[in-house]
Amino acid sequence: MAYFLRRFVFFLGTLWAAVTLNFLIPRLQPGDPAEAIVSRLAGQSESVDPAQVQAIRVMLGTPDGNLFDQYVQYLGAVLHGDFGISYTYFPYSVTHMIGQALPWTVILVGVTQIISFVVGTLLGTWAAYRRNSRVDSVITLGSTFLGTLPFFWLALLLVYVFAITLHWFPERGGYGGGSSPGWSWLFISDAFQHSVLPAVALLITGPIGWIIGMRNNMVQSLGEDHTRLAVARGLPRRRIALTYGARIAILPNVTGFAIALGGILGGTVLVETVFNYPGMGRLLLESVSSRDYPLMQAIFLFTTIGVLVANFLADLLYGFLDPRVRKVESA
Amino acid sequence: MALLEVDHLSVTYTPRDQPANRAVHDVSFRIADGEFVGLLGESGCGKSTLGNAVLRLLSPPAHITGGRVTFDGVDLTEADEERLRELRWVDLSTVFQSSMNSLNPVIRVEAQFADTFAAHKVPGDVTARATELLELVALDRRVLRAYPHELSGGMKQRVALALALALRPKLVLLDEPTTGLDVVVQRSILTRLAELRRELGFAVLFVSHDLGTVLEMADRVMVMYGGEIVEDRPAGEVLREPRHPYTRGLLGSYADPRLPEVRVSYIPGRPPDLSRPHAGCLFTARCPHAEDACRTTHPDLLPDRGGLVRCLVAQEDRLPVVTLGTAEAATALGSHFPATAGLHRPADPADAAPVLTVERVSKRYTSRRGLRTSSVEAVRDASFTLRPGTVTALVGQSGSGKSTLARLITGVERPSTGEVRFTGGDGPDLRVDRLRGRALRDYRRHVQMIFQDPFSALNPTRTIAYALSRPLANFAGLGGVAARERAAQLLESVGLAPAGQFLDKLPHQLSGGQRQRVVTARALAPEPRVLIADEPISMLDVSIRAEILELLGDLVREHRLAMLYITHDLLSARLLADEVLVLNQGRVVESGPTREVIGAARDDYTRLLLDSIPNPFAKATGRQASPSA
Amino acid sequence: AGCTGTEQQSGPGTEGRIAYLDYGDFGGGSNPQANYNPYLDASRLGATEYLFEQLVAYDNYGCQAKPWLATEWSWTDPQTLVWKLRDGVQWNDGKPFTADDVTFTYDLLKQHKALDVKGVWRYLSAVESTDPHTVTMRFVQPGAAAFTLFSEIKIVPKHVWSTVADPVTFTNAEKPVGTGPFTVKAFNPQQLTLGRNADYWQADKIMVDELRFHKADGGGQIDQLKLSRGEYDTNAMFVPDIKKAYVDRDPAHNKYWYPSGGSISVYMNLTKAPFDDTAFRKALLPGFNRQEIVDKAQLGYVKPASQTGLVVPGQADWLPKDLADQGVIGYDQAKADADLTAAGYPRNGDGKRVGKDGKPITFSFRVPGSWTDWVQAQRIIVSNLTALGFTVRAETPTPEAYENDRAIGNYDMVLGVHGGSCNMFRNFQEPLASDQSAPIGKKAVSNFVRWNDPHTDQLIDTLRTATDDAAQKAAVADLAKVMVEQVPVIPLWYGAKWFQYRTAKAVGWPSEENAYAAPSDNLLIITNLKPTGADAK
Amino acid sequence: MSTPAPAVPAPGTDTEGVQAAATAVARTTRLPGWFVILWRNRKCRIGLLMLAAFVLLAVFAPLLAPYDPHEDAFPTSLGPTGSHWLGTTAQGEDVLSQLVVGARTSMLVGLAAGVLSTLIGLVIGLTAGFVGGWVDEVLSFLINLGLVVPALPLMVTLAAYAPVRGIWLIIVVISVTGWAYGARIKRSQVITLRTRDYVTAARFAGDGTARIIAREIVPNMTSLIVVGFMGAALAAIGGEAGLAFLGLGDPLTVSWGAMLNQASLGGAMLTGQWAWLIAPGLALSLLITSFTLINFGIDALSNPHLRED
Ligand SMILES: Nc1ncnc2c1ncn2[C@@H]1O[C@H](COP(=O)(O)OP(=O)(O)OP(=O)(O)O)[C@@H](O)[C@H]1O
Ligand SMILES: Nc1ncnc2c1ncn2[C@@H]1O[C@H](COP(=O)(O)OP(=O)(O)OP(=O)(O)O)[C@@H](O)[C@H]1O
Ligand SMILES: [Mg+2]
Ligand SMILES: [Mg+2]
Repeated sequence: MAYFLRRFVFFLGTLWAAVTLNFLIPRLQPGDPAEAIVSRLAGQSESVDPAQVQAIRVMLGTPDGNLFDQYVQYLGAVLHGDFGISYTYFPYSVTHMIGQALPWTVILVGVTQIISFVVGTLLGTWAAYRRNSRVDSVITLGSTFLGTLPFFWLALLLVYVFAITLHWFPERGGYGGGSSPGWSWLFISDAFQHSVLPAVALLITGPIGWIIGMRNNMVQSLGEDHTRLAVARGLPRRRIALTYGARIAILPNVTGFAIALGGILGGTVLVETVFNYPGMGRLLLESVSSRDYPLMQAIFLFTTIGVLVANFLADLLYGFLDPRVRKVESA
Repeated sequence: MALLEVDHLSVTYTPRDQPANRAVHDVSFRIADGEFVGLLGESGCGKSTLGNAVLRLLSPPAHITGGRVTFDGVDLTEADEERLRELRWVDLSTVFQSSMNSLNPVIRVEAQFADTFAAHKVPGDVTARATELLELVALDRRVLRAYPHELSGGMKQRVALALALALRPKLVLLDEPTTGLDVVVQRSILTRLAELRRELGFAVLFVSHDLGTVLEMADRVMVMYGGEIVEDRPAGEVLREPRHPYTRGLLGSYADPRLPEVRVSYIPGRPPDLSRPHAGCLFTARCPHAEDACRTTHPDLLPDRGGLVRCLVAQEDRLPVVTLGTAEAATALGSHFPATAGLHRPADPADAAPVLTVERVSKRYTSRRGLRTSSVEAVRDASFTLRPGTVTALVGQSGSGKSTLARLITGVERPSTGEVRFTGGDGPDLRVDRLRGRALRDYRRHVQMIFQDPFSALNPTRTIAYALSRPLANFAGLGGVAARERAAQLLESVGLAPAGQFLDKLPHQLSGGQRQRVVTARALAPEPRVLIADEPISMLDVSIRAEILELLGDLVREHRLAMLYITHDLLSARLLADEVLVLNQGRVVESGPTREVIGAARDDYTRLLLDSIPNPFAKATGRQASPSA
Repeated sequence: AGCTGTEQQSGPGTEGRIAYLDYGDFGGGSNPQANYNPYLDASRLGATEYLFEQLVAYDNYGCQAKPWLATEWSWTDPQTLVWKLRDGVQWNDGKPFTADDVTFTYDLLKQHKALDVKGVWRYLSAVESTDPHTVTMRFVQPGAAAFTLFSEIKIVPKHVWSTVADPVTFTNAEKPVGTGPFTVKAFNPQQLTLGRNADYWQADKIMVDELRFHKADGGGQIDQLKLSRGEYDTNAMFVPDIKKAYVDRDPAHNKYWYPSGGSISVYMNLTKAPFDDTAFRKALLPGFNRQEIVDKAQLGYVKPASQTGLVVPGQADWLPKDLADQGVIGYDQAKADADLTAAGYPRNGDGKRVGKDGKPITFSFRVPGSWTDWVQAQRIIVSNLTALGFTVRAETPTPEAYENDRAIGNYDMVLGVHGGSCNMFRNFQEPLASDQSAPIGKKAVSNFVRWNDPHTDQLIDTLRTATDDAAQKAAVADLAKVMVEQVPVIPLWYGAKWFQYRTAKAVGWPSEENAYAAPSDNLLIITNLKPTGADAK
Repeated sequence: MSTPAPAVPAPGTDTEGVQAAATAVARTTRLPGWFVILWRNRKCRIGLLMLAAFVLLAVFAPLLAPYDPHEDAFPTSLGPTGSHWLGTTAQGEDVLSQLVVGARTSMLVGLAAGVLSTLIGLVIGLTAGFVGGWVDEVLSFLINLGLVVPALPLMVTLAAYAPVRGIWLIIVVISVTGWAYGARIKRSQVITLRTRDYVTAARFAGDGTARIIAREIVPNMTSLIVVGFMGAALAAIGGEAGLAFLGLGDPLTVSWGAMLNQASLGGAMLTGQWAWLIAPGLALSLLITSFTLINFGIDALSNPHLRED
């Protein structure tokens, strides 16, 4: 129990530090929100009307007090789950905006992450098991080649071919302009169609890391004595590959996966930007570029908590999966 | 038709950077249904390689370069993977020499049994069957729930053994299955094995350095030397009249530790370098009976007095006759070899001041699974001292806490209670149980350890030269060529010659015994004050054992080394140790001068240990082993 | 996009009108939320342009005020303006539009500073209605200079907004009530659909049944593709190589018009040597290859800027009389070289130009790194300056850092935008008035070069107070002279207002030939559109 | 009792011939052992050659590029022609020259940032995992913080405040924001390695923690490290492009990432300049593919069993 308590305190400490950084970093950036909004509105070739900046400052309510007072206020607000009003989407609240974006990201990125991980791990396993065979080459090289194609470039090509030229899929957005978000069948199928291309882009580039990681680890574990004995024991090839090679090789990947899953709360900026997907990544990019402190802070907080919790779980899971690291304490 | 037929089998290692090595050369033998065949031979002579070849488990750069293996009518050298898979374990199972590492570290023991049953579609309750199998090797059923790393070395070996018997195969290939086991367990297991064999009728190919056991258990014994079989005859015959000079040398290295006077000899010289072509008999260089013809003519394995032998002199009947089976056998045999290990003792070491004091030390392991914790008391309230110039043997059952004690003394782990004090340093006394960082490092300048499992004690990615150079660089300040030379010397001294051949090898290119000697050489490199040797000779043949024991003995006497010698082998304890500690379930149950403890054991457990020592000579001569002299 | 299921056929709409037109982005950020509060500039949706109307609709190209909700207006004195409101205008909920709505609107801005984004209450002192069709505005100072600001305030219905608890956070999301030509028909963050308001006061001029706005993508590439495939009837975005990428795809229908916006100028830090020397700045003038910048960095879409600070040819009649080439200065490196030497900045033995102190002149030149066309221009400018013997460090900070440094005067040379609007007072006040400046280290409002000249201030003041045209023209001409002779900034080229349109469904878009409005004058344009082919009849 | 080695031949007497043959090829050719091991694998060899080609391209870029990459005097938006093999950009620059010169930046960013972040991750992850105790707690705290610190605004902030902008800043920014993930993975791996007997043995041999980590643990993690490096390099090269996209890059340097960005901003797809669009993407992919090919040989480095086939 003491162990868990310690981990928990540790977890809280990290959370606090992260929350503090989330407060500080945005404020260390040069530029102030009102100016950012106005210059975004004005565009590049127009001059900015100071009156407008003034009005927007009044609208957003200039933060009162020095940095420290603001910090105390911020901590208090965070504790109450009150994230304030978004600057960019004034007067909509941050919670409202995140509530709208989160499901899209979690579903799109979550699902593709899981698929990438599963597919990547399986392919990596297969490649390692058939090390140096044609299968290995095809999997490893093929996935690298595809997986390292620059993402926005790949995404654009996909859009160009499948959406613009072939019209198989809509070219962008999370759903069609004509449909109204809700739990109707029409909407869901529409949303599904819209998610195909971003998902494909994510799935092309996603598995490579898992494949290579898995393959390398597993080649290692297949070389060990216990695998040899497993062969001697006449275990089926598949069984050896899975319980002996993969079971051990997957361990480092598990941590990675947990972190990746934790990270999806922050969305994937590139995918969402290219595909205009209404998720967290695009919201994040927007909030950063327009100095939308409240929105930025809240997204960071979500991401932070996501990653920390995932990390925490990964730790626990790791101990479960790898009996060798279970702490043996002297009493 | 015999169960296993091996015809003219040759195996060559062709590593990229080293010359090819004919590890097994033109080996032919047969094993009949239910036969128990022992395979003896010098460390590194190709026993494991032969075993792997039979199992078709060789991995590059080893290749079968000739010959055939036929099992139960199936040509294994030709069979495809699927055919092999069906045969494996159902008909042909094995315990690897590195059996301590051959269990999957991330799944429970029970699952490894389940795996095996499932792979061959054996129906029934896994737990029940596994429990039964574990009982066979004297293990508690709790082991089923454990992960391999939670077991002691011997326990892991027993699990491996139980696993090998799980499907009641027709042939079991045991490659030193009992190196980590104490005599009691070893004996009970082997007895059980023999019973089972009688019941079920499986055949065994038993590779071991434990001459006593092999000779006692085996129907037939094959002796390998330099990749060849040099002698092959019924066990009784071997005992009565070994025909090959090498076999004689081996037998001369063995003695019954319970006898009042124990003397052993060893075969001087080094095994042939198989990467070079040899004319004549491979043993010539070391043979006391060598003649001119031996140097030029390669002898064949020919029938000779009820067996087979590969010796020109023997075949022409010019070998001196010795009568075996008496207590003087060793002396008689050994007389043919110049070196004998008598191991004289200095007057009385007991009055030297201790360098290391262990006082009321206990160690409890607590492992956590989820929220549950379980604990094992590995060492309980142990106290003893180590003195310069003295060897203290630590004997005891497998799992009794010997390695744990070694780890406590060397500061690898901290005791739960009690103190370990080092008084041999230049400064004030050290509380070993409180050392950390730099101080611990300084402490280890004086205290070294030979690890029990040579397969995990060497970094697979580092050459032997590197492993040896580290202590030399750190403690002796040697670098570059000087370090390499010293490393070569160390290797030579533990019988690895020519050293140059080993220096650039990686651990996996060595045989088990070779690794063990590398580990020993590494521990000797810093010239420590205290040496903790955890089963340093378990994988060596008796001859090299004797040689290494002598080396260790000399070190202890000449350099006033204090040594804790952990072993299952009472013969070596008898030869080397001044004092004996007997550990049972973490508790020191008996201690005292070697002769007293072995000669007149007071503790029941100690007596049990002594009773379990095999005495093949007694069997050969019809005499019963006497527990006391 | 054939998947939305709600698409109508693109056949003709009712009564010979166009069924719908596809427009570009509608604002509100990447994930727009329903927000039809016309004063929340930062987050409102583009629809508000068509929902609400103002007293006057400005033609921002020709700088003409067109009567809209007001039919006429007159200054009774420089501080009083009287509006006559249009008769027969209705809110789209059927209620009549009256002077009360107008006074309510202006008072709303007075009460809520946050809504007064144009800052009209800097000038106003009171807005009163004398009868349902007359509104009188009183000013604290002569108000003519602010006409463009207060005449274009969107008027909201009193009967709705007076019940709103907090107009600052009011999103007006449910059935927004306005007088405009369209009403909100459907909205989701991807698409905003407006439907024609049948009861609109000039409904006969609205020949489109529906406007569909489509959310733009982040990078713009997909929109460019869609545009080039004719999927937009109009859009306003940057398109590289527009001729090849757009016009050539369908030369009969695909058109573009890029009228000039503000001037993009070299801002020098006038508090530092040698930039504080007028002779130096003047000598620099022919040293910039404006045409190359226009051709290379701006893809030929824009024109070289006049040194006067005015946008030519659009504002040509404000120019001083005796000016060659409308103040556009050609590239003449030799002249610049000679002038600089004459001004006391000769080259040294290494060919480096030296300052008055005899040391080589080195300075930095910054543009925001992410504005790629500016970076291109920077390259040309730096090479021009290097050719003159200066040592110039090209720096590309982030836009925020650049803006910050520029505001506090922490720079040597940067690029900046000014002018271009119909409000001549603002065009000159912002970059040049001393009240827009600040000491180095403090944020200047908009006079980043720190031009501090009483004569300029006086001219700007004249501009602010003068209600008659001639006085205004005279002041502007004088200011243009200041620009040419004292060179506070060096305009290089005009920013472009992007505007693409397609004549497959609708005609009547503003264009070079028919420049009745700027591309952003939505109300003027929508009332001018006709179905293609209708002309022929 | 005699000395135990009467018949032992001294090293270098009659075993001379064996010795010479036994010494590794590496020793006689004076190439580092790891290189020989890598070189032996055919795929790895191809990868090494590819990488070498890229490196040479980068090193000799100024000599190989037909034109100055910023020379914009050519007709704009050309397709591939005889004098411009890959056409020209919308600004009239030669695409091939940009590709060649861009190799420099991209390789530098990829390799340097990859190495730097791998190194930071390695040092911190290994120390945390190996040393354990409070050191682990502190470092884990740092790692977790590194994982959750919002990279995007941190990049913006770092880039905005940096006194000098340029390629090294990008490298530093990418490394500083990208090390934590690798550290986390390495930490958990090292925890399983640190209890191996050979690690304890190295302690007995008197080796210090740093050396044990570097010489005993790291070789056994080579594949993990290499994968981490590949990921980091890939992320760095992509990150450089991404930074350019966000306006945080250095627009004055030519890189593949910047080219990609410009190609898509410059409407390469729109005007049908496929060469401009595809070349940098392909080059990038090939560079990383060369890493993967090398990876085939890396297996053998960390697992000696695999060196023989
Ligand atoms: N890390 C550990 N966690 C839990 N239990 C352990 C651990 N290490 C050892 N033990 C337990 O402690 C006991 C003593 O183990 P130890 O390795 O000291 O035995 P040993 O005397 O060396 O046996 P052997 O001769 O078989 O090597 C065993 O029961 C073992 O299961
Ligand atoms: N991978 C390898 N590459 C090169 N040589 C090897 C390799 N593996 C083993 N050898 C050599 O082959 C010879 C036979 O080894 P093997 O393991 O069969 O010996 P062994 O008889 O089992 O010895 P021990 O009793 O010590 O286990 C040894 O000299 C060893 O050095
Ligand atoms: Mg062996
Ligand atoms: Mg042990």
